[in-house]
Amino acid sequence: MNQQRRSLLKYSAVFGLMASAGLISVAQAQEWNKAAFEGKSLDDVFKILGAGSPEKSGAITLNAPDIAENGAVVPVGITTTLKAEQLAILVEKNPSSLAAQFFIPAGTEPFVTTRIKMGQTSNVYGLVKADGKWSMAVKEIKVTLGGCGG
Amino acid sequence: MQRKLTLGLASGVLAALLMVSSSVSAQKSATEDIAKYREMIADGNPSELYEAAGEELWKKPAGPKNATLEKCDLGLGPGVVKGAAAQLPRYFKDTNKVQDLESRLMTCMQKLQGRDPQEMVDAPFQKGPKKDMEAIVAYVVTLSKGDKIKVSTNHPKEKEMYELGKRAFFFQGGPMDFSCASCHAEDGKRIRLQDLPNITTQKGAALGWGYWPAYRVSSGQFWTMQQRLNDCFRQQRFPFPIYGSDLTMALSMYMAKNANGGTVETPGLKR
Amino acid sequence: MNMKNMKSLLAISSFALAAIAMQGSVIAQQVNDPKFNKLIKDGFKADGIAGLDRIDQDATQKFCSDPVFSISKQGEKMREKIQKINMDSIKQPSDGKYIGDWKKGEAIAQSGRGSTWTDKADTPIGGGCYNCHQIDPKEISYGNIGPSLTGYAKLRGNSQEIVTYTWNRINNSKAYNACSNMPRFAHFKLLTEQQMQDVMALLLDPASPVNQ
Amino acid sequence: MADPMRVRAAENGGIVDVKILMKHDMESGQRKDAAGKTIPAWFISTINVKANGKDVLNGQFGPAVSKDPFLNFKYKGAKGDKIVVSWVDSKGDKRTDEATAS
Repeated sequence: MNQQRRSLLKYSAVFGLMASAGLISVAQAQEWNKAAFEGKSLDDVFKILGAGSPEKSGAITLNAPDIAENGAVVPVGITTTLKAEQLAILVEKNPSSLAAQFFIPAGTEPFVTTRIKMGQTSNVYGLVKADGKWSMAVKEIKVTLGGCGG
Repeated sequence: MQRKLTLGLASGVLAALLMVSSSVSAQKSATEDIAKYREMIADGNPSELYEAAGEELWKKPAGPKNATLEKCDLGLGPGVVKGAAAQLPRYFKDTNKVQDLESRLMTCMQKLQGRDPQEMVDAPFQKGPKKDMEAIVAYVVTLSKGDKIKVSTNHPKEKEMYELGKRAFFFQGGPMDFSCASCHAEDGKRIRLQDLPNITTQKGAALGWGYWPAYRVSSGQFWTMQQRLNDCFRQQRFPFPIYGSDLTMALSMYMAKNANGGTVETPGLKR
Repeated sequence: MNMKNMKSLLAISSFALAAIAMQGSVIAQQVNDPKFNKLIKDGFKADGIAGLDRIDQDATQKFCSDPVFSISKQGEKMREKIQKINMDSIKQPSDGKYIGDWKKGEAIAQSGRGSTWTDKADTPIGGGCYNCHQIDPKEISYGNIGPSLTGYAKLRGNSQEIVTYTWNRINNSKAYNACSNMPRFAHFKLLTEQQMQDVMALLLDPASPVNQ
Repeated sequence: MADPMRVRAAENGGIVDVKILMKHDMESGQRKDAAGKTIPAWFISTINVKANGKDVLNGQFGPAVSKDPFLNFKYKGAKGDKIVVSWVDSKGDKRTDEATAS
């Protein structure tokens, strides 16, 4: 706990300094959601994000391959017809579920693509917060073993 | 009654068809899915990050002579970078040797900047002077992207290197009896799901030679051709191939010459 | 048939014979080339467990490094000789047991690790079987350098003949095909006897997923 | 000093498509070094993108984002927009690069 608190303090100190120097926006400095990124299970992260148990929605598309040739780089994109204000990518079987989250200001499309690491074949969740309510899309991505040395 | 029967028959046939196609297509669809994966990651090749750093290093004075590499002769005359990588390896009169890109860059670093090539040879990949080399290679090969591979064996030394390379390609050794040819001398072969180009053919050689150097997603590193060859030998369970050795020149000559007429697609993006 | 036709026939056949003879003289074993030997010798350095002894070829490796002679008709005698050397090196299991644990066999088949210069002497060496073979149909990431082994015993049965053949193949594939691409697992001590018994089980045990 | 990013922005029909490549190891905290010691996590944690001084995206990464991160998003904008991308990592290192929408 102490350790955690200390590193939390360190974070705020660094961010505070940079925020005051105008290097990053204040919103950003306040919000690296340590607790959410350290959440082990999907439910942990849902709880911390305030997502409860999000419902599946056909309005969300998770753009990802069925098979990843390499778990070190798995392309994942979320796009939705909902008026999204926040997007999150979760990997059920990773040591910590939350991979990344994005805040979408007005004028920005509800569309983000990035690349994530996956330790093994797992369900991947695309979460969308729109009008204060969370919903999601789920897709299984198979991670295959590579050539020669594996 | 009759209608029911037809329907029943039709659905039976359909079910049978589905069963057959699902088992036959299992592997095909895996290959297609991998193709989709590769397509998705092709957009945004991190090689670009190395290329930018390499351009800076090319133009930055360095070494005991505090000189840049801008006068380096890669075969098309001092300072000509565009298209140079597409014609390497080649014979160089000043060194009286057949050289690939990395060997030639070592010559330039020695002659122009006064750096000791042995330091480069000895450095581990991705570290120290090799890190600089890798970035410079990324910069140079990008300036041949889209060109046709055009390697000569007109000079007797080039011809000799090609023949030695061909023999080295089939040289078996190590505790697994592997040679390059064990995996790269037949069409349509794979290790796991990775396609193996048949380097004895023009088409296969172009697929291999034409796409390296590349950013490798499995290691998150930009790999030069020397590192690619090095890791092939590691997987072959051979001893460590010496950086810039004639052995590596010969194998490169064999691959590049076989690939002639293909397109330079470097830097590639690989698993 | 008149004399003229006969003559031309003879001419043709003698020409064909000459052509065969000429070809025969072309296909000979690769000559020893000091330049090539130097290229190889100067091309490598020892690193960790990967010593320079690894480029000292044995008779099998030397023969199979010659892509023309090794598959030629002229090379047939040599091929048979190589196969005999390898066959003679095979030892049947010391405890008389051929079939081990298929689950352990699957793990060995999956692993392609070991015996590189980045490995240590005690790094367990995998069989690397999936690199080249389809085995358990559930594993979609398999290579095709070797034949599919899915349904191995279901297709072939597990008579003593099949069991011995399979044991020999895993031990030293070159006993049957001098220049097979498959490593000689026993000869180079890549797998232990126990590990080979486990891989045998993966292929031959009726309970193995391979035979479902 | 962190290495430069590659930022590309292309306008089409009033939408600017932004593609960003960042140079970062994104150490997961799961890997072990040769001696068997865990390599501590070290990753880009926050990223901010501004167009003409206004936020167009705020992102937060965990250590599960791939090495040399890639990010693609779109916003309503115009050719000539000045795009500024900044990231901060978990050790407080930072980097800012710019691009102009074309």
